Amino acid sequence: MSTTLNRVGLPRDAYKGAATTLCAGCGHNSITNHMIKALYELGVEPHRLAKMSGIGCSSKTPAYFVETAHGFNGVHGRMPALTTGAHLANRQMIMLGVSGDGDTASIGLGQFMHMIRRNIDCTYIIEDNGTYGLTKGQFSATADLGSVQKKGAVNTFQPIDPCAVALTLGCSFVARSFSGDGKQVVPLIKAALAHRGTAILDIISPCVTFNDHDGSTKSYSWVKDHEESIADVSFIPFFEEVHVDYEPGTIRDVQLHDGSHIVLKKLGEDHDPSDRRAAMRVLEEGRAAGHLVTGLLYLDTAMEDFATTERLPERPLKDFGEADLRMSRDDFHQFMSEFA
Amino acid sequence: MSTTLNRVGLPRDAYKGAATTLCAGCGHNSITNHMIKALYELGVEPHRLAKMSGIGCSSKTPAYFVETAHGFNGVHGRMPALTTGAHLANRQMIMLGVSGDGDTASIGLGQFMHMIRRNIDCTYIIEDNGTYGLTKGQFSATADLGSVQKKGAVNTFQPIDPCAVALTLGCSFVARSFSGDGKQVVPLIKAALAHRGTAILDIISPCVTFNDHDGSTKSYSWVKDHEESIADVSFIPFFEEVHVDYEPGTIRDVQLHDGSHIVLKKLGEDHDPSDRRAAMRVLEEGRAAGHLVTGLLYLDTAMEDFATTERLPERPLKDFGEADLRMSRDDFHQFMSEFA
Amino acid sequence: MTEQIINDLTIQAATVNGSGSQTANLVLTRAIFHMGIPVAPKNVFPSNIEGLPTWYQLRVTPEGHMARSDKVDVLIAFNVATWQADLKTVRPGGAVIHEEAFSTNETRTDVTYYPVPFSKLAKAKIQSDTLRKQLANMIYVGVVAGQLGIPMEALEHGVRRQFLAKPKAVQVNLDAIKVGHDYWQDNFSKKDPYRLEPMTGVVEGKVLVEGNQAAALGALMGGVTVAAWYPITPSSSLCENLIAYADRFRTDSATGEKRISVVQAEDELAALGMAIGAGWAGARSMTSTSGPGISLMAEFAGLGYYAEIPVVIFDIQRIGPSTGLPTRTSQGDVGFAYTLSHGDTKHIVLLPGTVEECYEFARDAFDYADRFQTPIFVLSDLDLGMNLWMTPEFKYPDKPFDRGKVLSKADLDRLAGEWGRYRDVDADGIAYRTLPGTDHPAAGFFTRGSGHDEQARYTESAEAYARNMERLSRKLETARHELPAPIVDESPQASIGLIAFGSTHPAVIEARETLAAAGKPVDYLRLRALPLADEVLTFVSRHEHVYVVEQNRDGQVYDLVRLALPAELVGRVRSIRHYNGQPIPAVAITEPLLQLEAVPA
Amino acid sequence: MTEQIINDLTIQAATVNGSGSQTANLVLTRAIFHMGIPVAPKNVFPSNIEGLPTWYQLRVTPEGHMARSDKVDVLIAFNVATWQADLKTVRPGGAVIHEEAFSTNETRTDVTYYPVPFSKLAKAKIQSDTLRKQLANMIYVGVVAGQLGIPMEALEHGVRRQFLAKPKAVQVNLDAIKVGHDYWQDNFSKKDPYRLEPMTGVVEGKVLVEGNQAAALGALMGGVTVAAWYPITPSSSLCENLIAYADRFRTDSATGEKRISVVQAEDELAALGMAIGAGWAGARSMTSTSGPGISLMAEFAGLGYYAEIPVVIFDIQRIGPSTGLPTRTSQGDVGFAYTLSHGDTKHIVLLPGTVEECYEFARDAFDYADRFQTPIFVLSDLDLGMNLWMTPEFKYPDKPFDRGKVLSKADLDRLAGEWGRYRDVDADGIAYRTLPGTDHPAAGFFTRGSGHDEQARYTESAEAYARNMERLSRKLETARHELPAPIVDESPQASIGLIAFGSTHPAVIEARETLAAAGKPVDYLRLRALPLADEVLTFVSRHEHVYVVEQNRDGQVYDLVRLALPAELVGRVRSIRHYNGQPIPAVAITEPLLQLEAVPA
Ligand SMILES: Cc1ncc(C[n+]2csc(CCOP(=O)(O)OP(=O)(O)O)c2C)c(N)n1
Ligand SMILES: Cc1ncc(C[n+]2csc(CCOP(=O)(O)OP(=O)(O)O)c2C)c(N)n1
Ligand code: SF4
Ligand code: SF4
Ligand SMILES: [Mg+2]
Ligand SMILES: [Mg+2]
Repeated sequence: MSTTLNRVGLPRDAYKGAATTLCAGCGHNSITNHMIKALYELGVEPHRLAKMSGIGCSSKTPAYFVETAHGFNGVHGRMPALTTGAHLANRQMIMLGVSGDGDTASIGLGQFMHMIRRNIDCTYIIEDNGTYGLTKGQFSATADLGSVQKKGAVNTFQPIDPCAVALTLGCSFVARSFSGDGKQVVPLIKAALAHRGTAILDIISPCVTFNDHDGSTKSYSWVKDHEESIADVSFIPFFEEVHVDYEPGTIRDVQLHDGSHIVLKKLGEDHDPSDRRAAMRVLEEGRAAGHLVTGLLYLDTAMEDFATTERLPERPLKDFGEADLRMSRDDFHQFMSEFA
Repeated sequence: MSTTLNRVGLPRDAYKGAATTLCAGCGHNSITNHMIKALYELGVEPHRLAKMSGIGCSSKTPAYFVETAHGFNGVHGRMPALTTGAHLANRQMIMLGVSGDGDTASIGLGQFMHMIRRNIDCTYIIEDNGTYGLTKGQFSATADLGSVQKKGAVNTFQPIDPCAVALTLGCSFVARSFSGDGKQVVPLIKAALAHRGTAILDIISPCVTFNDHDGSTKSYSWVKDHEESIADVSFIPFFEEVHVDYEPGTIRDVQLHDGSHIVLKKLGEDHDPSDRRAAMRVLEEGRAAGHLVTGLLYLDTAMEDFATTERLPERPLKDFGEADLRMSRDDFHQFMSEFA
Repeated sequence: MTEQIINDLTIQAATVNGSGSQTANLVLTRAIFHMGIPVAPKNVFPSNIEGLPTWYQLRVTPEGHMARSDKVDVLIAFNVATWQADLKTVRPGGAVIHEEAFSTNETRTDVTYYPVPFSKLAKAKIQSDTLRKQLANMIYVGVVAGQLGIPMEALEHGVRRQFLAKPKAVQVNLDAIKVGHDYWQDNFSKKDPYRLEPMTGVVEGKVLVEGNQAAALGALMGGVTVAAWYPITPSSSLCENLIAYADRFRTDSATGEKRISVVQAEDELAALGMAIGAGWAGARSMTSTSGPGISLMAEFAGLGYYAEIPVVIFDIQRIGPSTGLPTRTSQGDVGFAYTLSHGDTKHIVLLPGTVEECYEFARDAFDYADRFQTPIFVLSDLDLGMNLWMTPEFKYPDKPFDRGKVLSKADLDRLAGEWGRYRDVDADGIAYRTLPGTDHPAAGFFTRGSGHDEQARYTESAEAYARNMERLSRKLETARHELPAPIVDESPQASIGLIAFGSTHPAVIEARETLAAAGKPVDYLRLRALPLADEVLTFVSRHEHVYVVEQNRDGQVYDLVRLALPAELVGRVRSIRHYNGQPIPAVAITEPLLQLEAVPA
Repeated sequence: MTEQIINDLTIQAATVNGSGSQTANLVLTRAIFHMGIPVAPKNVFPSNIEGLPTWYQLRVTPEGHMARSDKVDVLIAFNVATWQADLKTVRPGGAVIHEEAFSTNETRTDVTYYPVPFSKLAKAKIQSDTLRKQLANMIYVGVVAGQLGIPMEALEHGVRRQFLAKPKAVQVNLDAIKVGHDYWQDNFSKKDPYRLEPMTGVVEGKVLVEGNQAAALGALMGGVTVAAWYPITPSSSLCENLIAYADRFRTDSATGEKRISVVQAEDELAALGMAIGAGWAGARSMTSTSGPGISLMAEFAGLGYYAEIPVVIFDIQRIGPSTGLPTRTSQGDVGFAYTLSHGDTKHIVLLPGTVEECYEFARDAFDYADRFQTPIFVLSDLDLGMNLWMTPEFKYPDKPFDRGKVLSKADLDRLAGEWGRYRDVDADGIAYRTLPGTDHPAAGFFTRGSGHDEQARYTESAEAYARNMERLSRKLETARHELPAPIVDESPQASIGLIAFGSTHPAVIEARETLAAAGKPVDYLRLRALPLADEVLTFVSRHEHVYVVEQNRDGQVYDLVRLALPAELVGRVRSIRHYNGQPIPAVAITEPLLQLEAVPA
């Protein structure tokens, strides 16, 4: 057990949660660990964290990290609405939503997209295994065309790619990764949390029990063989100073609202994360080539988030009292008299 | 009143419906007329037509054409589910769905997308006015960023473009038009009806009462000034033979399942409707340039529709009786005995 | 000519919607109100934007009756499509102001006709082409003014009041009214008995307010800071008014900051979800909808109940089932809202019966939500919500917010870990909660719609599950005693009682007068909340027969009343139902009641 | 050693889910059933895939009692996490087969312990590393077989039957069983009173079927051609079985064509929407779900009722509210489903009480849907749906489909325009419909969830609206007399009656035996449908006290029964409720009943 304390004076264990009840080897468990690492290293204060989720094995995971934080395991596919409301009630909370591919791309598709459209300031993590784990292995809408179910059934539909959909909507932060690739997932989680606006992070997270067999395109082996990272991501939080020791031209450095930096190191051909259409092209090409493109696909640091556009005060709305919320007695009588 | 009979021996008036109760000048009324023209000229048999809709001014229009056909005005945003079920019950019906932008892009977004994903054989027309007409003029999700409401409110959200979303999903037929452009709408309606699979036709249809003012990007004047048609569309039904009298290179001819042809005449730069990514690019460029791109954006005649993939018989499922649907007495006893 | 009938008549304007007639009707209403005469307008409009028949019933009575009247004294016939049918509704001896062009031959001879060439007049006398259609309606205002004797001064007030926002419109409208008034003077002599005369002593200090305006104001004063909604008739105007009021009273003039967030959601599921998320995070939150939206909110309503989240849900009822008649009124959602969601879900329901209660209950609903940590349903309806009602000015709140059992950092220090989110320490079923953001290591807990124990830990234990469900019942029982009590009005000698609620109230008041006059005095208990209070039992026990009057087909509250009674009292209760989408008139109570009383029990 | 207890005992296997124990339990079940002994298994599993506690209760009785027993005779303790708690559940004198490693000191001394080194044995005796975890469970099957005297031949049958699909698995499993059996022989001498002995005359001709299998088969035989569903426990297996059965019995071997379409929808709203669309177009259609899905279907259910669309909705109830306990049983949706949707909506609800009725009602539901042109709810539950039940083989249907009042082209010719979609020509509330695709100019009409007249034209007429609503009530009244009647079992002398429904049935059967033996015979009325039949009234009128027994907190059917009774009978009815998620045992009826009988009325 590591006892080094982070910037808010907490050990790594302070970010642990209840023991997982998921299957041994479930990708979701790795993501839980990446989450713990990211939150610990960022030094997020537990009482400022709100863990939101829908229903599914994936949606259970908020119980498995930062036990002392508030969490809300809502109803199936409706995490975005709950998160939106909670955020509006208290802008000071760091909203961290966890969902599954069924939760997001089937029943929750509408809420997922409308949250993006509003650019609600939150992190939205999809633990994407192409199947309905908790209901025992039916195909989800992210399952690839031709992907084979454990019992042999073949998926005959085009997948709904959450990242492609998010890009089409002009989502301000779109990334994809793989639960087995902590080196990439952890900085992306940090970046998503630091970003102000809706950050979509679609993490392929194999279901060892129902979707980790040959013929599945969401199995560990398939993903390992087909992952194509578009760039090495590293994250430098605002409380550490940047020291870029790369030769010029090999990296891109993007600054976020809170002063943190995302540093992208070129791998193969260069991808400009501020170019939405390039991001769409990269996804389309990957899909055509049968690759799983991972990394930070798109980032727009300029787009205003909903609360800012709506001119909400920094002070949480929940904290205002009668004095701030009720008009004066005189205004009231004046107002009533106007109905005469 | 025209009395020339179409190929099924009906006059144009046989395709009329009840008198409209929509506002004088409503774009939806023009679309109703385009619908009547298309159905009459195609010679659709009224008893084979199923008119489906959700709720809204737009969704009322199925009552205003082909009065003798069956129609179903369902609940808000759920036309796709009703249409899917009706189609599965009877593949022989021609499914014509009419919806609004609120009906489709807000409450109905999930069903809209999942219907496309299944490639249900139907025509899906969005009478898109960027507002909730029937509830008196609130912004809908297709309203453009910065578009101004009648009472002055400004829309602060990115629009959800039904065509862009459909393309992202790999929809097999995607087109956009303008209610005032009958020359383009009528052949597109015919093509959509002839196409086997989900045909999305987003028709900008100004709401004269709530969204036809300056500052609106869904007003008659704005659309007239900004429409950019990507190609002249004409439709040659299977029962007329093709005679192409254009000089080579200026046109594209696409054949549909039923032997009909879509003939596209180049306008400005050439667009290949079988190139999905090109279609996305055209939309993106139009959006960036502030144009309204209209025409047949994308068409995939090869993609199997749901009923075909599912191996459903051509004979309507509704017509099967006990003899076809119940296993034999022997099979039944054999089957029961297996539970011993 | 028969003797005069003064200040006691019902005017019905039959026009075409989207033609501007609503403005004319409101001017007429405000003018008469300005004369000191009580007014009770009912707007019967179609589910459509332009071109369909619409009726505006303006009832005036010296007593200030506010129920819909079942007969028309003065008809303003402006719509040829409904002309013949409208004519039938006029009572014998009534007056009919109609477009000259409408034929009156072989129609009724027992009414007085005042044919007016409205369209001709409009063409001839109104210059502006763009405004002609609108102003044509003002002409009939002038004619009625002449016929009933409404002074110019009152009409001027009416127009000014109506065009507060755009004063330059005042003159053209007055001119149009003058056209009608002159036409009356020049062409007609009074042949009907109806007159309006200025009154004093009744409307002083009163205002005209719509229930949805009242509820919006109540929510504002109740401290709502997050409202999520999806447009639907007849509830839209509630949140639209809230937005308008918030722009004026919740916006920091210096910084432009808003102390409220009103979100137009993508649908009703999302609307309630957002409100619940906000309530969970500690804001006072609400949503507003009507029937179809209530159905779509069923799943989230169950989460709110079981996870114990404060939230306020307004249901401005219209008549169902399904889409039904979106612009017609009903009390048809009561039973469904009361148990909204699968499993053993039960909710607190408030039943405002006046616009003043729309204001007060909307305001107090947020206290109830916080105190009982559960969704609060406020059931209004189209009649209450979208019509103008004469009411005393509302009272400025005299109490601070009641945020209920919320533990602060200091409380948690004091308790030193001795806290469980779902422990019933006060034996009232209400446990203590902490809000997200509370800076204390013990503050955090996990909220879920699945099984949980007193410490908010996940459990599938049969005992823990049953314990929790029993506490939830206890909580509702606690609430039952603290919700707005029924209002009982009894006269010593009455052996018959009426139980009603919501917008049925004015019809009951009027029915009681009629019945008393007919020698059948009836007592009255007006329900104001569910679950039912004990007063219901004692009220029934004091009467031989009790009639439950409601505006739905299935006698939803009649059932709830019977279930709340001991067996020996059940037999005393009878049901009176009105369900055609029109606000219930007094006769819909008096007639069935007298019939049922006629049959021996 | 006390006298022997033969074929009357309850075995409880406490294991970890996802470890393969379910297979072992089923082998044990089939082996005992093969001995001719009635079995009643109840699987109590967590809402989780792997690693949490799960219990399998296998009750055997000579009479074939199928209710859950409240005590354990033989405990198989395989899960250290629940070991201490499990031990408490064993009745004095019971037997405990447990992993040797579990400590037994300072625990109960009134039971017989048989410690077995399961893990050691598995390591030593099972070669295959991949299968070891699985097969370890088979070892306890062998031990129990030794302890209770289950013959090898029966075990072999059990294994073969269980592995029909993969015969090569048979031997390894038998070997594992042998390991356990040998261990018993070599190490223990019988110290407990329990024995199993072959029987004849009870289970002959009986099979073991899950309610969801029965319902899937019923739907198939009922002619369903369109099914849309969204996965949810405990209903998923209904449609999954339907898919499997359809692959076998609805697929044209020559062409590969399917005479059914089963669609996995994106959610429950879409699932019911698809089913309604299909029902409208003339197919026999269905959906299947559980509580949360029912909530989400509320809006479409109202459309189905008001637009009069035939469709069948299965609700395999789990315990709510909200997500509740997804793997625990309940009868908590009855009241909500009965009036599902806003406005005055009311539905027909079928209440199967046995797996045989799951088959029959599922099959006949499609006839009711077509005949009454309305949604039919079939309310099963987790206990009925997901547990194996001993049942006589189902009967092959003896009736053709009843498609109800559908007009063909020929009919329309005959009627020569004299047809209105919503005209009540037969005065039974049921109008005639045409199906899309009918080749006749008069066939088409417009279906809508908004106001319509007899000719299916849009209208906002108050009278037309009320007329239509009254016809819909009439239709339900017609149905009330044609739905499955209650089954009444009366003995001349009994003054007490029980009313129950659904999976409460076996507990009632057993409770009645106990009570009769205790000199308190009780009569029994088993409800099978809503709205309630008149038999309820006559049954209550024949008894002094009638107890309504149900598995929900709020006494939902107790309320419906009281509302159906004339006032003078209401006082006779009392309520017994069980709501902890476990299937109701007989004692949950006998104890409260005897208590309530003790108190003077
Ligand atoms: C309204 C509703 N419908 C269905 C369910 C059943 N259900 C629980 S989890 C789940 C799907 C979960 O899939 P996903 O979101 O991909 O999560 P995973 O288990 O794969 O991580 C479903 C359908 C539910 N809980 N609520
Ligand atoms: C569940 C539900 N919510 C809300 C409504 C109210 N409503 C009726 S039409 C409509 C929006 C219509 O907008 P659109 O689809 O764009 O159609 P338009 O009137 O603009 O043609 C709404 C919100 C409803 N009928 N049902
Ligand atoms: S079922 Fe699949 S998704 Fe669920 S916990 Fe197990 S491995 Fe993970
Ligand atoms: S309100 Fe708008 S959309 Fe509706 S009918 Fe009128 S113009 Fe058309
Ligand atoms: Mg998944
Ligand atoms: Mg619109």
